[in-house]
Amino acid sequence: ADLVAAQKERIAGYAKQPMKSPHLSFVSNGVADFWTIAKAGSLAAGKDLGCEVTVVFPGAGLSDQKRMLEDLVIRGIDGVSVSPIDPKNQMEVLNQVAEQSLLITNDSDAPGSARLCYIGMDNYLAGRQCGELARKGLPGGGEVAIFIGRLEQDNAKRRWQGFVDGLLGRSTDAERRDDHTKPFTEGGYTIVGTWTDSFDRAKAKANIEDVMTRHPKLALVTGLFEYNSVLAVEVFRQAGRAGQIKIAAFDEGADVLVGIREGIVLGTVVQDPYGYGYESIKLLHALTQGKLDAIPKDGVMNIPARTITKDNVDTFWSDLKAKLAAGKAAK
Amino acid sequence: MVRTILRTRGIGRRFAGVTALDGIEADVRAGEVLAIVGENGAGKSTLLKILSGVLAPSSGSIEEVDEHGHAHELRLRSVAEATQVGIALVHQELNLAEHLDLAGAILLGREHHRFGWLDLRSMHAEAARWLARVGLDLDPSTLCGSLPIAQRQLVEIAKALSANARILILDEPTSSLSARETDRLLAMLDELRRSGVAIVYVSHHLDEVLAIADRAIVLRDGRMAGTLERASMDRATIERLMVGRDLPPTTARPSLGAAPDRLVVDGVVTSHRRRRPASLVVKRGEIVGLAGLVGAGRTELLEAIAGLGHASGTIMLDGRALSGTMAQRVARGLAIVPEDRARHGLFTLDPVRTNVSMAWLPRGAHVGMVDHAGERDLVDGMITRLRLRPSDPARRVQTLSGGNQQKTVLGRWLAVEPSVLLLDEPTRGVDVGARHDIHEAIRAAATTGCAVLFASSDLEEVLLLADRILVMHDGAIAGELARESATEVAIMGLATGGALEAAR
Amino acid sequence: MRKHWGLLGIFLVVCIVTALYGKNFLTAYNLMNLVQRTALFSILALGVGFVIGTGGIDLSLGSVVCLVGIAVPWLLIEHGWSPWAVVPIVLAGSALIGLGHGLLITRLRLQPFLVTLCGLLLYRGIARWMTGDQSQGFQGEFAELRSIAVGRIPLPGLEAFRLPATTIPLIVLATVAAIFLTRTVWGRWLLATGSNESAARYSGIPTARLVTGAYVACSLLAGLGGMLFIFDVGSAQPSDFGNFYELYAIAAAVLGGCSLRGGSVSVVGIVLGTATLQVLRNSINLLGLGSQLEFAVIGAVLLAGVAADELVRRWHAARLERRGAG
Amino acid sequence: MRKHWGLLGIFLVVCIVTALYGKNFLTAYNLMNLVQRTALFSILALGVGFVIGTGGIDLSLGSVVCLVGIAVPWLLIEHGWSPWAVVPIVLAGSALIGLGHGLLITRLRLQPFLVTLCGLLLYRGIARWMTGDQSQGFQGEFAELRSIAVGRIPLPGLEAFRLPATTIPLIVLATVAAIFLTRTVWGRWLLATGSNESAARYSGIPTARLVTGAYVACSLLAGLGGMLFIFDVGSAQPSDFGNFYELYAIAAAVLGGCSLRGGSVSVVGIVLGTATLQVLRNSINLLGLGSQLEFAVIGAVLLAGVAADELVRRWHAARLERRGAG
Ligand SMILES: Nc1ncnc2c1ncn2[C@@H]1O[C@H](COP(=O)(O)OP(=O)(O)OP(=O)(O)O)[C@@H](O)[C@H]1O
Ligand SMILES: Nc1ncnc2c1ncn2[C@@H]1O[C@H](COP(=O)(O)OP(=O)(O)OP(=O)(O)O)[C@@H](O)[C@H]1O
Ligand SMILES: [Mg+2]
Ligand SMILES: [Mg+2]
Repeated sequence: ADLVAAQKERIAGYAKQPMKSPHLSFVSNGVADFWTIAKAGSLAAGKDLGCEVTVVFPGAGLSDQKRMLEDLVIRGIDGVSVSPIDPKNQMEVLNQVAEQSLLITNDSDAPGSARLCYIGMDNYLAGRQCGELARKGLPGGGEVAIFIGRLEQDNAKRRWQGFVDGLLGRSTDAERRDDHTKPFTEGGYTIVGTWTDSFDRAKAKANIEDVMTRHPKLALVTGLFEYNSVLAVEVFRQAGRAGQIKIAAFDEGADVLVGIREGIVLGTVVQDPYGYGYESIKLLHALTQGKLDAIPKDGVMNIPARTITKDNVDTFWSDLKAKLAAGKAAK
Repeated sequence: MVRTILRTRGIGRRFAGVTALDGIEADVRAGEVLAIVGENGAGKSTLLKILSGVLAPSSGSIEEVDEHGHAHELRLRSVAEATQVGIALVHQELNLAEHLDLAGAILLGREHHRFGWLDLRSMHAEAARWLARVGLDLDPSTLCGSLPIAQRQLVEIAKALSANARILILDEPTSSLSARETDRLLAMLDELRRSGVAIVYVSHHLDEVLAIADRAIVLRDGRMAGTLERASMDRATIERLMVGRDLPPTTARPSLGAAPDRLVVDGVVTSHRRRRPASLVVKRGEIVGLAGLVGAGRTELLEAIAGLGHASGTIMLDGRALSGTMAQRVARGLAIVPEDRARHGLFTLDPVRTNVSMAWLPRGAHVGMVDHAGERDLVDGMITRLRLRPSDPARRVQTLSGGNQQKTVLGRWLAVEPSVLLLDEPTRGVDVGARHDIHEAIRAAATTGCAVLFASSDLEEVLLLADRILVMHDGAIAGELARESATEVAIMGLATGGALEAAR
Repeated sequence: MRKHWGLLGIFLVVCIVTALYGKNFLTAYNLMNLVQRTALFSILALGVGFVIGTGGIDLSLGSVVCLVGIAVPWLLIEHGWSPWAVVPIVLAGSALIGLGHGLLITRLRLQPFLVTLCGLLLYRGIARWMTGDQSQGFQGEFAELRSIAVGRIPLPGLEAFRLPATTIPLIVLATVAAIFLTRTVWGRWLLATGSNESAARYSGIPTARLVTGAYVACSLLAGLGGMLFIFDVGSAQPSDFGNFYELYAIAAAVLGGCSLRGGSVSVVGIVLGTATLQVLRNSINLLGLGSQLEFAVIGAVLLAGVAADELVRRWHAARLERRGAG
Repeated sequence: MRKHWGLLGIFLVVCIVTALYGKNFLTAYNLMNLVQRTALFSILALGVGFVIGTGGIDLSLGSVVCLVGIAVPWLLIEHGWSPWAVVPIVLAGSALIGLGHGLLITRLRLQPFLVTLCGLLLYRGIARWMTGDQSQGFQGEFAELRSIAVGRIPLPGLEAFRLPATTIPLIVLATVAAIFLTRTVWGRWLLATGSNESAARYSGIPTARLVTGAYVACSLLAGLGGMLFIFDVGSAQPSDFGNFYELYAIAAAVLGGCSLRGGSVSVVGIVLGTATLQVLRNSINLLGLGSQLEFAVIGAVLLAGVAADELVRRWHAARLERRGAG
């Protein structure tokens, strides 16, 4: 709490003497296309607002993120927007950042830390959207398999739970916890299991293939990380079962969008990584100019997820391409 | 017939800090055996390596002389080039690729092939011929790694012979061969000489040199000490040129009388299939020699006593059973100088100091800490005692000459004052003077009560050193000879199984 | 073959257990998948087999897979190059990488571990930098080209089981490698170099050239493997594509009886080792053990397998000896 | 020391370049971080140094770090055990792991690479299975216990720079290791075993016990390191905590002049090698090169460094030989 106050005090100071060209940073929780789009957003904002932006992607988990945050502080960074991998256990390093600089979170929140604001969506709700998409595509129930890069991080867990609740048509309760290690049946739907792959694509592909082998009656799969969905499309195409097994996708992988167009993917739930990046930098910049009221009242800037289906896929895609091109130009 | 085909002009070779060779002038003639003799570290191996393209000279040059007597310089940049000119070398230190079979090893680099495609059948046939030639009755598809050292030495010789070289260079080819194999080799060399091959021969066994050499070059400290023609060659002259000192007389052996038994070996059967139980006794202060032909089982017996490899039967030391691992037996005062110093003896990348003090360390240690001052004294003492050269304890063993490496291994065990000393070919590759020194050291150890059991293929050494001689044949002890009654003929008779056959 | 009994035993046990207790192990689809994965990984393992044969090691293989796997769609899709240019260029590039390793190791006499560890870092770094960490994929195009890897060849007499196309390069490469190693002079020399370098050099064998050649072959096969992998998977992320593949490849080779001290390589062993690893991973999914257990199970089974193999071998040797004695 | 000139050169060049062109390299905070990271990784590298000294290798170190790093908060927080029980149990467990490796390697004569590769899979698998892939952390508790790793010791005379507490175990361990290796009988025998195992056996050295001891030491230090790492980082995910640490540790040791063929280990070299790697990673961030380039830069600098080192060494040797001539 004192740290939040201290930051606000600093911001008040900036109100008198705005920083000329603040050095701001955007820190992801890993390396993925998702983050590259966010990077494009951050850099675009940097260009629009005339400030220096450093984007870093920790490639090796928690300790890597910690090291990169420490090094940013050493470089004398003025504001940081971070997607903490394991917020409950990262309080110290986050507060250390807040001590020296301005701290906000994106994509995954760190409640209880000294962050000034959270920019992102609720992963539980986004998961629900995906689950509901699946429920609609598979009204009669059936066997469902879930693929996800890994389950340790908070946003993945929430997304997973949201999907399950959405699929099973349960009430909204982000605190519910099912056991992901065991298959279970509810209301005609059987969740045959959840498979992780630690980002090894050949393994992720093999997982989908093996699950098809083990569960011949599989009716629907979901890939809760971008490449999981992409690979599901790939595998079903190769096995000649595209369209027979339904896919409820997450994120905007190119093959997924193609699949939606062709009608072999029910739809996909997309976040707005570009928005995360852009809004992060915009907010941090405003703060360095002393505009304390740029922070929403409850400290959460919600950038909701959207469901993309055959109806809106074309407009979405052309918009995405434009944003990516802008990001490239900003580089 | 006899004409010079290769000549060295003032060849010299320096290594970081040492001059190994200086101003060597040698003629190699077709149809002649040129012997190179000298003490350990005199530079013999270095010279041979230069002649065969392994090393480049630091100064001087090699000339090839054609039929018309025209000389032109020969620059050998690799062994491959030397092979092309018709030069083959048998290395002093054995060097076979363990994963290859005998055919592959013998014909390595000279495989029979058509466009790279191996003709295995003809390779095996040829390898079998060469193996028969050197008296090895082995299947060409045997793996090299499984052979004992003497057989590997014969394989190396077969490999060099099979090159059909114009110039055949042999660096101590007989150092681990027994008399029979040596005789066969000498006969073979004689045959080659007759067919016009030039042979360069290095050996510390002067009788071999006297038997076969047409000329001899004596090296001392890397320089030419003299060249002897056959007519002027005799043992005393060579020794004088080589050593530059007269050897002191050997100490007389005290009579043992009723000394108690120290080492008792009862019905030991080694893991090898053909072996039969062996029993023997060595008394306190006694030196017992084990004689036999290559493969008679001496090495296996010694290793069984040391606890290396599986064996059944009982072994007693001072009345108490000796068992367990080698480390446990060493703690009870056992020591073994292995036959294959490169594989089992030396830490080649380490300095002489650590090599010599290795087994002594726990003795000099206080609460596990090495006594560095004590170590220095010990090593310096051992270097002087064994006349190790160069006398630099920091020298890496790899850069020592073969004989000096042997002294290093020996020094390691003399340093611990063992109660049982097992030696397998203790003076392999050691020069006459040093051999005398080593024998004296062994005698000295025996005088303090140590029981010495040594295996040697050198009959002269067995007769010189042993108080009692056991002869092994085909895995069993074929007979025993007292020092007084032992002769070379008697030993050979037992070693070849004569006595056993006569008994049948 | 005799020395692979142990490994074959592990392989069969895993297969039988999975067939009995798992679901649908023996379906055509699963077998096709298994053959495909084995073929892909075997190509990598064969490459590293050559290097291990010379007594070296190549840790950079996974990164070469990554670099190539990224470069192929990057050049084809992002830069619109023709496949006729991309495939040869990419393969030539991998060969060049191997040449670099070989020269550093033979001329500068650097430790293979160090050189290829730097390679591991460097090539992945290049792939990430080149693409700005953007994942690369074919976006549904180049289906024809990709059929080199994803194609299935109908077999006469078999209906459901069609042979994965990657088996063809594997069979060709394995045969060539086996013939090379056992039947040609250079194969002989390569193994001799690995077994005792100085003996080989003293026999006039161009050891430096052979060692360099082994690294070139290894990187080239890694490049080929990377290309087939990306054809198979369809898209890749520079930061994790091919991660740990070097360990899988080396493990397969070592399981297959190659000694890391050099001098002995068995092509059959390498393929069998790879197959064992792949079947193990597959069986964990089919037995429904859950992906958390995957690592633990593979580790435990391998360890138990090699230990059992060694014990059987000893018992056998002891029996032989006793028989000889009697 | 003489043989570390090359490495020291790389280290200094990287430091100087970063100090000149990077931001705030020479601030107390940054130096404290660097010392902390170097201390943590050096402990791992020291352990693997022993194993490398015997001519073996330990690939399981990263997984032991993971298992211990996960087990400590798991037992403390999830199971509410007392730290007085957890710390000894966890350390004893790591030592047992090492004992297992050692026995499999010396008694069953399995290849170290294979045994520890299985370990790499197995221990990580166990950590993942034990926690159900759930990340583990201290959740702000046990601050006192954690100060073993995160504490900073004020130094007289220095204001801003306080010594990270992990330097204390490092200094103790490095001193003990250095004394052990150069001054004690056991250390000498360990290195002798590494340089020629059978010669060591023929010299009456209990080689099996020494090799086993080296693996125990390595796993024990990995366990200690894992504990300090988790104290430092605060939380860990079973699927990636300690990933690749074995490569970092081995790379540091090899950079520091340990030969993978065994027989030579330098404690100073190991610490210096680790420091170089850490400074390199730090400097990439301080120079603002971006995380994509991290791998590429480390790889390239290391390669250039070792190559330059080798060239200097050669030139020196050539000069010596020439001087020997004069
Ligand atoms: N690589 C090397 N580096 C340094 N010194 C060396 C090297 N090789 C040989 N020497 C030295 O050169 C000298 C001659 O050695 P060489 O091996 O030629 O002796 P040798 O006459 O063959 O002796 P031996 O009869 O013991 O085999 C020795 O002093 C030896 O230490
Ligand atoms: N004819 C043979 N065929 C195959 N192996 C043999 C033969 N002769 C001996 N051996 C091998 O030789 C070993 C026994 O020889 P050992 O080395 O003990 O004998 P040695 O008397 O010391 O002779 P050497 O002079 O060869 O050392 C056994 O391991 C055996 O395998
Ligand atoms: Mg010599
Ligand atoms: Mg013998």
